[in-house]
Amino acid sequence: MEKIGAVMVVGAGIGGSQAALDLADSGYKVYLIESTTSIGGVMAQLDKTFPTNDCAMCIVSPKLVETGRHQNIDLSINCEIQDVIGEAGNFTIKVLKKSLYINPEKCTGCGVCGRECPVEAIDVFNEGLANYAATSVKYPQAVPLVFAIDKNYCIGCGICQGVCKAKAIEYDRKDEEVEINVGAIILAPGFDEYIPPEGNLYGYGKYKNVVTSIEFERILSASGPYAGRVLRPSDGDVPEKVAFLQCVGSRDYTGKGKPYCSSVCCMYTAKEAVIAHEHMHQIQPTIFSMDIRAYGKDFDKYIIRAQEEYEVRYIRSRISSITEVPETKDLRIKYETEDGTVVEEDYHMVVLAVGLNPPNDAQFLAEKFGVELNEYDFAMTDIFNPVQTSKPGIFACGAFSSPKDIPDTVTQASAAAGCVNQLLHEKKGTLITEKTLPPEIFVRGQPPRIGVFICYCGINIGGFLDVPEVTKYASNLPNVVLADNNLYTCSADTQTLIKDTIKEYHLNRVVVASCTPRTHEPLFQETIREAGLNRYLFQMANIRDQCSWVHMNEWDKATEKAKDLVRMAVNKARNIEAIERIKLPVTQKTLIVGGGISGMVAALNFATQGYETFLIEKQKELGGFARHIYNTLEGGNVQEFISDLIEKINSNKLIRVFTQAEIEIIDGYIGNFKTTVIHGSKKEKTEFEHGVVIVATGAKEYQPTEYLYGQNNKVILQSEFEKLLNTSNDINDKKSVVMIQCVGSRNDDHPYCSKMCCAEAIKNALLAKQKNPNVEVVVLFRDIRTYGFKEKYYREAREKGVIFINYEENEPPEIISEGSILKIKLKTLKMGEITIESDLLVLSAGIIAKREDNEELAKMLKVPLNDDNFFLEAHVKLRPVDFATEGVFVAGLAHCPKTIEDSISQANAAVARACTILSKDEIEVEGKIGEIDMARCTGCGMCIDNCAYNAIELIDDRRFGRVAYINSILCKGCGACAGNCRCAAIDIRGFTGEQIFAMITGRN
Amino acid sequence: MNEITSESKQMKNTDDEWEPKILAFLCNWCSYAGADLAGVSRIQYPPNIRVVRVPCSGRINPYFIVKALLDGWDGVLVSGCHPGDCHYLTGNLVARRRFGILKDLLEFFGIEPDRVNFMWASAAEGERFAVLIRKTTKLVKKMGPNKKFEKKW
Amino acid sequence: MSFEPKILGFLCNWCSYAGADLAGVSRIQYPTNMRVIRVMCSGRVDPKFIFHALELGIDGVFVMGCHPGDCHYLEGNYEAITKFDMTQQFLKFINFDKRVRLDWVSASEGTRFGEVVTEFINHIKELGPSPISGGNPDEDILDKLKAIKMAAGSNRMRALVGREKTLLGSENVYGEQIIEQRFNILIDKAIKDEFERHRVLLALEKDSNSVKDLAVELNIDPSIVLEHVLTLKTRGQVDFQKIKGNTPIFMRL
Amino acid sequence: MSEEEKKDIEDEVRVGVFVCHCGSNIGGLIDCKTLAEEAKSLPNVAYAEDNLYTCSENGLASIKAAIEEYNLNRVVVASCTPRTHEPLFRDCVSEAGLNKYLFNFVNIRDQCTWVHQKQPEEAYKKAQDLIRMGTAKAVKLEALDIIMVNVNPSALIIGGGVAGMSAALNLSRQGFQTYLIEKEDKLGGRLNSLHKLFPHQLDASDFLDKIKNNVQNAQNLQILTSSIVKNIDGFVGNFEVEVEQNGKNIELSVGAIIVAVGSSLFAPTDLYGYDGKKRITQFELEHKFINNDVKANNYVMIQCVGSRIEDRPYCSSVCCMTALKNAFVIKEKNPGANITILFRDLYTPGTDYEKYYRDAREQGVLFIKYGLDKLPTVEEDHIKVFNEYMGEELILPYDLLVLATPLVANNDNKELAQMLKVPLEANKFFLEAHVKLRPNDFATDGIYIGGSAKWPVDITEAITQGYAAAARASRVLSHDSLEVEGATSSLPEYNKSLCTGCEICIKVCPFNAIIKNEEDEIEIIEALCKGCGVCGATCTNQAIVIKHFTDDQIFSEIEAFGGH
Repeated sequence: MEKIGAVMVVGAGIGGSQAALDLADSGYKVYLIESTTSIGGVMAQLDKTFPTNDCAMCIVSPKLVETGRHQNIDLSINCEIQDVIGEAGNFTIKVLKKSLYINPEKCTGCGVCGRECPVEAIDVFNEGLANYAATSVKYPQAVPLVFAIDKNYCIGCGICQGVCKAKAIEYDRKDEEVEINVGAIILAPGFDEYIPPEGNLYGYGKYKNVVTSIEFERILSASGPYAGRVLRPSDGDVPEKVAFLQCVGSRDYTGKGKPYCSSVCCMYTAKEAVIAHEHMHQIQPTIFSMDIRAYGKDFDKYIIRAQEEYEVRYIRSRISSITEVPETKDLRIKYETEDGTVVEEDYHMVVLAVGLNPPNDAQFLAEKFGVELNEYDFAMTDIFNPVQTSKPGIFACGAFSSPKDIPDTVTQASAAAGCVNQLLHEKKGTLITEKTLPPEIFVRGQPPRIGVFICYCGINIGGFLDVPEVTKYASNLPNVVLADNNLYTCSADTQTLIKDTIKEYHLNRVVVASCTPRTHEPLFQETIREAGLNRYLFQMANIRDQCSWVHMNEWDKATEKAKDLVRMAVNKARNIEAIERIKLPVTQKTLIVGGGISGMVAALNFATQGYETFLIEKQKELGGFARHIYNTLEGGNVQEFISDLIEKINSNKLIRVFTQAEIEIIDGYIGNFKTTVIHGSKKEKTEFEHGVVIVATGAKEYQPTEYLYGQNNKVILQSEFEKLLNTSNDINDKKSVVMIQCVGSRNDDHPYCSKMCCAEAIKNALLAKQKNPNVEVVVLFRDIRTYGFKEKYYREAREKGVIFINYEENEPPEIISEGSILKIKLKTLKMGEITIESDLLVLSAGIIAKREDNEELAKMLKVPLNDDNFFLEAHVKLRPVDFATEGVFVAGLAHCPKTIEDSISQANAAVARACTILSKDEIEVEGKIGEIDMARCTGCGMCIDNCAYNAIELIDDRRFGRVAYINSILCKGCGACAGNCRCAAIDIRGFTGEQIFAMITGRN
Repeated sequence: MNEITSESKQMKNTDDEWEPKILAFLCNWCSYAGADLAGVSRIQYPPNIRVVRVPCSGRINPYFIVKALLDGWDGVLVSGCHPGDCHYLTGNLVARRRFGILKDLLEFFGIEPDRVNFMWASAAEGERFAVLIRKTTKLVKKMGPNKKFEKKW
Repeated sequence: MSFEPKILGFLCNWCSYAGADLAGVSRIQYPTNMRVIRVMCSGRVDPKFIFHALELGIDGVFVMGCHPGDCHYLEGNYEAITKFDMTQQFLKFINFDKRVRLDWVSASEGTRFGEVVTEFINHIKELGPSPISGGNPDEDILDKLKAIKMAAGSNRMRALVGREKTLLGSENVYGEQIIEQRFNILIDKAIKDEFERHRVLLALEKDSNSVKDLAVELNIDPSIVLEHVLTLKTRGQVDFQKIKGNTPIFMRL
Repeated sequence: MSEEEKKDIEDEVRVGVFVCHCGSNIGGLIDCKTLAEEAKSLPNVAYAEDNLYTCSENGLASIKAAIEEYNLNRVVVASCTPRTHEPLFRDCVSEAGLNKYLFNFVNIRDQCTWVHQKQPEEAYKKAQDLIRMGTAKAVKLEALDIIMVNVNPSALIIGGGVAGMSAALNLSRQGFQTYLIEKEDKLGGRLNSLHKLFPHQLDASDFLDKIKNNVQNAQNLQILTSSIVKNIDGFVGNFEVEVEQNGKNIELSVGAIIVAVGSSLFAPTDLYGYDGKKRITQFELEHKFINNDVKANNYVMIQCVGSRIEDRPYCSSVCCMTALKNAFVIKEKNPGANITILFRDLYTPGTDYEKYYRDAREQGVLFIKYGLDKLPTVEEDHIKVFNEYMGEELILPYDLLVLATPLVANNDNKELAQMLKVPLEANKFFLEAHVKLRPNDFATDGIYIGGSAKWPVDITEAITQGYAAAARASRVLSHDSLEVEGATSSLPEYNKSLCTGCEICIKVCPFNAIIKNEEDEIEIIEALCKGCGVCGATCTNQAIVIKHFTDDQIFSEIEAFGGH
């Protein structure tokens, strides 16, 4: 069967959108199928994201807009999967596009229909905390901004059809069945949160002031029902004492909830507590939790900050029931402290940290796509490739395969894209379309001939200010050849009109006064480009979102303001110039630094796609950190996996491996790097060119100095214990093994969690018990972090008799060596001081960064490290494998401690990201960038410090001496340099000083 | 009844109270989006501001602000992403440092400190944006027209 | 002196007004309390006329039209029914629903006209004077009536009532029949919500206030008041003013 | 509005009040003189007087004189009822140069003195209130234009069946240019497929040829066959119709439209083993008669097949007679044939038809009643039916089973109804304006209906209705122009910004007087508006004003009554 160069992505949350973008950018046609009426998923509902407290909407919405507008992405909303046939490389999917009853081609998203709709519907996006009209969008920034009629609520009164000036309402619009032919499928349906059932002990649904965490998220959100004020639903007061209950519906063996750990609740709860306190300082959050599972990058620091800076109180206790105080609607919580005393406290509000369930339609999807689900109804995935489902050609990413947070989801999304690349690479670029455009008209030097188009936007502008008056005013401005107004300037017929007008009047600048450039500028730019004008010869005045809508009762003043805004735009337009986008060629070769699992997986992926790959390993042999690992907790044979990888690498002609290698120089930029490597025992020098770099240098195990390690041979590391278990029978004559967790982790020197030690300890404890059921295994821990499905093994270990004892950071166990006997003394809260005798003490040593190596490489690549000397990605949430420096990516332990599966995902993700560059022969870079007037530059170098992208350097010019130079490929056009330049030597194209002055001075 | 409502819309603003004109520089990714959200949510605020969109608050040369004041604008407002949210990673931090100094300098010139205001508003903070505009307008209005740089020919 | 109620009658030109004339021609005697406003059709009687009359302290309002099916304008009296039903539903909140009546009198029913008018006047006499008539009106009821008048005049109520007849009588825009029960639930909820919302609005017009105090003042559950306040906020009628202690204060815009 | 009328509204409001004694009808009970005196103190009242008979020559002269002398621009007469006397007084003020809508009537006789004869004091108080209210409204009255609509003296008849042809003949003979359009390629409609006509066993084709001949030779009558209506615009007197004939468009301008599209046949698939051969419909039987193709000896006919059931609850009204008629035809050809008619109820109204039934029984046709709960069951060559009278099951052998199926509404009725903006009833037949009083009108002026487009009818009824519709149409067509009500609803310029365009008004207007025009604005066609005011009372944003009964006017009446 012939392969198809198209991919279907099911679910358009952040994961689905990322996968779609990666693939679309790499030359595949993408069909993005969403079941609701807008994309963005749960992330769009969030107020802030941990651990950076980034505003979720701010960071996600540009991505969504890009997804919605991408030429290679065919986005369909309100869809249902009907039928799937075919196999890897060639699937045919029947999709039912359910009617929105509104023509998306005609809907301008103005929202008049919703305002006039007499029926109130439940606002699902705001989790039922507010009402909405039956005709609505999910949220104001929704993509695509198309209204839909909720037929469940609509009574068919017909009012919206009357008020819609765009004539977009079509009640007789039918559902439509389409057949889509693709080569691969990515499933990203996300999750559904656990909703406590009726009669639950928390009183959810009965007590008004008990809310779920996702409801609380909307309460926190500035765009939520309470406009970001934290209020309690019973009476609108600010709740001073807020209790957060962890593990609601997770780690629950009673059958009411789910047995696994939902992985993200500890962190989002901490975030919600912090944000609540930040929003309203009087709020004192208390978090009731079992273990605090802050296992991700920089998570522990966040928990510490929550406690220290935001007065978040943590209580280690699991609450089983809540009662309401009838008079005040406060909530009474009874709990047992760790020392056994029972305390009763009243809270103003309770937030339930509900777990992540598989999507409600998981069974349905599994059946349709023929993929298997695991015991919890999440998608079953390959043990060493967490995005591969049980069916070849179908991949899963995000929370569909297990509960996970945003960066993991985004990584997996890219990883799935990476795997698709591997599968369909030969069909890359076969199904995408490119527009043919007329040659650009040369306008430089011509006097400006400006056309102004002013939009009524139905009644959205025309109803609140005097559009004809503004038009008249605009027509009298200097250089304005023509000013016209339109009912909807964005409608298809007006685009034709604009093009015709440009030709008829020989316009060389176009100004549109309508809505916001954030959503509509690309459309108009495309239009004038089609008429032969450079797309930068366009300017927009926002007289709707920032004028008519916000001054609805001030006709005259709003008209005045609109005139000013139009004049300012015209003034700027007079000064704008055509801008050429720079194109540069891409070297279709790759460099991977580090030959561990991540590096090898990435190399193989590249090679499968036909890219020549250079793999550099510092050691003599490939394998990296994983060489010390025998099995994974879930039972995967790591050694076998590695040797298989190494064999494949060695037999692949496109991969060139350099062992015992070090990088001497890396030069260049995206698409055009040049690297010199010194390798082999003979220190040979090799130089080669490549287009991208993946950093996969890994990390190392902490070598403890504490707990008598190195002094007593009964004290060993977890990795040594694993070797002992797997290569000898020494365990059989041991009576007692004690493990200490968090050795070299979560302390002042290494304030992060090493993520895998808990799993490793449990894995080895179980193996020890298996080999010698009589051996006593004691695990001394601070928090057991068996997140996700690993929780099962924690439970198994306890059932098999492994003893878990908690210790506090400030009171670590004390090791006493008495001859051949090791004694471990420990203070516990419940049992007081205890002493355990042991004949083997196993230290779970953390993972630490290779500091010197990383620093050196970071400097060469001009990429940053974090405080712990791990590599710092471009954006914690949405660009987890990218660096701010384009063309450079990160994977594996070099980024932060993680499991083997995660490393593999990241490697594939990095490949997918790299492919968005490699798939093109040449790449176009942003045109609105900085420019240096060398005659003015004094070479002070201030701008270099201000540039976040390392785009500026000092050069020695033949005529001007030492001056700054902007690498136009790296520059993003933020203008930080220009704003700071003391001699006004830097200007930003498209936002030049001259243009901005024209706007300012246009006042009178 | 109908007549009254329709009249009020068309009613000429007869009170001659002075209304300040304020120039607002908004960064494209957060504050401009926040201002859009205020519009989408129909949150009403005074019509005194005129917006100049810039890619990043870091783009704003202090001279733009001085120039605006020279040109007779009664107030200038600069709004960017919250610290840490910058689309360009650190642009707003650069801006913050710069404006700290500018404010001192303007004060030294004898410009009332309230004439030039800096603030943060995210893309989700439509309401906050409106509140800040109300506040700024009130502040500038209280100070009266900007005549410091008025040229008398 | 016995109580002589003030009663206002809206009579449609073609049936009821003619019926009243016939009563005159036939010299049928009935009490004098009703004053008549002639309208072309009972469907012309905008609910706001009725609320306005009651607000002025008039003790009873009688709307009369042609018998169903006899309307000179085909179906105007059916429109009158839907509007009147809503009016009466609203008036239940202040126990005024019995002070208004809708009845049919044809051009030939002079006797009947006398009878129904007499009956209505006696009925109002039994009810006694309107609590908002006279020099000392019941402020609480008056406030509620004002809220009712505003609520019934809101776009939403007028839209729902305006479409009621068509939606229930024939089919909606999808060619489906709306189940009467479903529509009634919807309209009952809308009436209750809009009444309460406009009470909140009126209360905030007098003075800014918190949800808790509004709840006490209006005797509505605070959680519901909060929902109403938020809905009014999205409509741009109400906003946060400040936070006093831990209690946000809302104001009318 | 004429030049001199303009002064009415520009100057200050000056009301004149005239209180009529009506001999002793009013003056005999209450003191009209004092009433008039008191009226003088009302706001804006410039003059008041009492007259013995205001409607007399003297009274009218007195009004005119006062208008002149006191420069009055509003007149209130308190006397009898506007229903009888308003036109008189309107003419009177109009003769004195005032717009006739600047007059207001107060009824203090029929609804006051006559009905409160034993309570002079209360009646006096009531008259006081009524005059105060009437004057308050008068103050707010506005001059209104009088609207005339030209009438195009031509008509369009849609449907060339017997009803349509009758209407067309009638109108063309009256001298109106008439267009008759027919969907099929020949005139005649259902008549084309009939064999004989009951109750006189006339030959259907003879009858049809005669009427067709008349139509084809008529003057002023243009026949368009193979034509369908594509679009209809306009209103009474001025319709613009777009007709498509064989792919080319024809534009017609007419003053009235008659809908005579008839009905369709129902195919009883899945009922009683219908196969079109051995088990056929009555219509198919007639077809066989025409082709002389009927050879059976044992006939069973089942009535009400597919009608009077839940899906199609109506009686098709022609089937009983059709069955009888065909039974006669069979008997005539083959007197020995066995004919059994299974019926639920036999509808043969009137003397002729009932006789027809008796004759059939006399000729030996067997009638058996069946019930809905025990339907006849059809086997290959016999039929089982439960005889309700005998209480037992009968077995009837048959050679030909004939099913009486109903006439059903045409599939394209909905399309046509939408173009005409007229309603359909539940079974998709056209719905007349009033079942009893206006059986051949639509609520929309200038559009009429006849024949089985409205309801299944027989030939006689179809002809009657065709003539009736024509008569109704000629009522409009015989005028050069029509004066329409001036007190209409309107969407004044100053309220346009309030209108959201929700179209509720369009939907509540029974006269289709409100449309959305090409500028996407609500427009009220005054020629069609009857001024009922429902749209104004419904308008969500209260943008529509009902002229002469404005909110403002009614509020001022209410307030003049007052409360406290």
